[in-house]
Amino acid sequence: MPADLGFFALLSRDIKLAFRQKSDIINPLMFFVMVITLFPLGVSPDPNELAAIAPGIIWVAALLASMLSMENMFRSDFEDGSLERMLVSPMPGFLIAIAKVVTHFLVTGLPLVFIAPVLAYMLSLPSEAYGVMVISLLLGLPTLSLVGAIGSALTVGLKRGALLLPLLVIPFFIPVLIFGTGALQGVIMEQPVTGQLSLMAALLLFSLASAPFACSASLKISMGNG
Amino acid sequence: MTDYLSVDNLLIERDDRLLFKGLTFSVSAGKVLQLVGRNGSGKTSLIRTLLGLMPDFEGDLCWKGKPLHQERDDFFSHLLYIGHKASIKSALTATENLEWLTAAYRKVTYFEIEQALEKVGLRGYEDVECHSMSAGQNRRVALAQLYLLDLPVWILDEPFTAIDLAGVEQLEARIAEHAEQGGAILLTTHHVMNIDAVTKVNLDEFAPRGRNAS
Amino acid sequence: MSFKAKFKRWFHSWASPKWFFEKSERWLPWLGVPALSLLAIGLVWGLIFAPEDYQQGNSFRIIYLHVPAAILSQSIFMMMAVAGAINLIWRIKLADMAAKHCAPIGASFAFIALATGAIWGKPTWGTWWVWDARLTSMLILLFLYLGVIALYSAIDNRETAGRSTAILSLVGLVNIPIIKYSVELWNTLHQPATFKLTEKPSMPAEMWVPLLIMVIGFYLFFGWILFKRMRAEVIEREFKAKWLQKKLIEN
Amino acid sequence: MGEFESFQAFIEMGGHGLYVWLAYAVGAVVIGGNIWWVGRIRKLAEQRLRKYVRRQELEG
Repeated sequence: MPADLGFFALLSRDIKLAFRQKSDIINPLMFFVMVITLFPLGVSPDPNELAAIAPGIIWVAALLASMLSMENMFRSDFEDGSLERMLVSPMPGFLIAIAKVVTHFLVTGLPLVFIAPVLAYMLSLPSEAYGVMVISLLLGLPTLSLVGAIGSALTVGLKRGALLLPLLVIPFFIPVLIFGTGALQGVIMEQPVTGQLSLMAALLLFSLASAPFACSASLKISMGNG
Repeated sequence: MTDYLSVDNLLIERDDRLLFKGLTFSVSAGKVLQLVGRNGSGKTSLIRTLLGLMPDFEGDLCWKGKPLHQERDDFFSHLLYIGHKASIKSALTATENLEWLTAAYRKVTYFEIEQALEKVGLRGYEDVECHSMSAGQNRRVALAQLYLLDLPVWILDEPFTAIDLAGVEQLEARIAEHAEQGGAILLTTHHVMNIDAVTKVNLDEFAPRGRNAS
Repeated sequence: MSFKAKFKRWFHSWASPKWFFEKSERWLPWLGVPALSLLAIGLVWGLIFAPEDYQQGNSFRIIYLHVPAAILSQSIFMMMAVAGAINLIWRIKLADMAAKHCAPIGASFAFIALATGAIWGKPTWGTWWVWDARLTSMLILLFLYLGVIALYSAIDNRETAGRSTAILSLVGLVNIPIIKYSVELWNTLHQPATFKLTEKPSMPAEMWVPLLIMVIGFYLFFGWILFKRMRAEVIEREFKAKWLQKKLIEN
Repeated sequence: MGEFESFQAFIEMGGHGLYVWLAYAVGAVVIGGNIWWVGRIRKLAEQRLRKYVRRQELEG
């Protein structure tokens, strides 16, 4: 199927671009590290106090870092005409959306998951929570990318899109934030967390099944403004 | 002779301003249709409407005689569209750009890309990143698709922009060749083309009264 | 004519701004007058005749504003999303106008619910703001409304703005139950079973009847103001139409 | 007067007067604002239409 070829070509193109420009990978990561550094400085370096708020800090910082590069998901393709070209190719719109989401997760989300244990250690997060933290990030960050792709598609081509996008998507990030921190706090308080994690998995599956279509529809609509 | 695309009694309005009405034409095999009109006459809006990117219009659009909006998939798999922005990624090489641009249609080999680039006068630029090429060269990379993809219908928005005289001649020759082989071409340009099969459609003639005079 | 055919004709008549503009002129008093009377009755009943709450005292009377505003702001979001969907699927202009004007009205009711909730919180909890599950959900609903309004005003082209916000409000509608559920879960994790503002085990009739009257009055008021706004929007969009010019300039 | 012994008691609301009346004032302002706004957009839309008609008449 040529449509599949198009999908993998787009995916490899975007990953190649990310590795060539590097800032898409490094900036969110740096942002994540720096925001987390602010908390001990702003709140307290006391390990007990930090450990109590560590789940929230990690998740809020991951959420913001993931949002940082969302605005660019479709923007450069919109500006150089690539997006228009993709939308009039035989490749269905939802595959474009999935390719972009996968790239965003691989380029922005996954590096955060890798560095999160180091930062969790610095925030004195109890070591038994590390596994759940990684799992919750692996389940939550793709959900953020999926939902963010809709917001990114709705604001692509708008002059104030970069400022508008966070306003649109933050409310939709709330469930991920709540389940994610809830799971981490659950581990710390020695409560079962499979419930929270399965809710996150359900949310991911639901977003995976619906968001690409909403995103593709949004892209087509946004093109009408240009 | 088959009509690939036909437009019947089309009216397009943009932000409460009527661009044109009563526009009727068809894009058929062996023909080149050249859209002309002053700036703002709606050439790009017309193309975007045909591509389904602007859903507000009145009138009938058909693909091979059937309503276009039902035949969108078939239309897109027989269409090569090159917009006025070249859709070239500057951080990728010419080959990498052509690889993704053609991937949704068929698998092209490196050898084919090499040949196509040679035809547009970019021999030796296969592995050069596009940001180190000029605007005209970037446009030529995009135009190399005309040699790589075997699609009957071409829609080209301002294809002559930024290319030099030799390039213009080559492009004209390729367009004429495609028309002879039974392809259909819709393009916008103010350039006077030296091809027999050209039909001109002037959008200013379909503009509302008052705008022609001014 | 079969019921289906009748329904189809009725549905399509909504596509015509002219039909709406002419009909709604006659509907307005049927919404406005009952709205005003019900609100007046509800207010007098609620403020003066309803009994004092044995726990909360007279601050309980804020319920007659808080609850209708909260219910209405949620219903309006749903209506906005449905109108947006109708606009996306059938391209009915009137649905687009309705969706556009639902947003600011809904946002103002969400604001009323939030502000009155906060004010009510002061005598009840001793503070102007508590991260109560319902208030938090209402705050997020207000954010969703503000997002819709911000997106609409950021897009120049009217049709694109209508469709983009339609998608956003549909995504919002799907997510509202998820957000509410997650906020409730969060709330029980952090402050189990605190005193809720409006959850009464059993409310005597002299308390809930005026509340019901206020709720109905609010819905009617919403209908009235939505139609007023949509009529203004018809003028805004159809100013080139002869029928409208004739109608407005003759009067 | 209903549940209250006097008008004074009604205003005071058993010490909760500030909250009750503040809440209703917010409600009144927001709803009043909505009504004012709809009048404004109606007026602006009509003005635009009149202007358009006048220009059309001038152009013949």
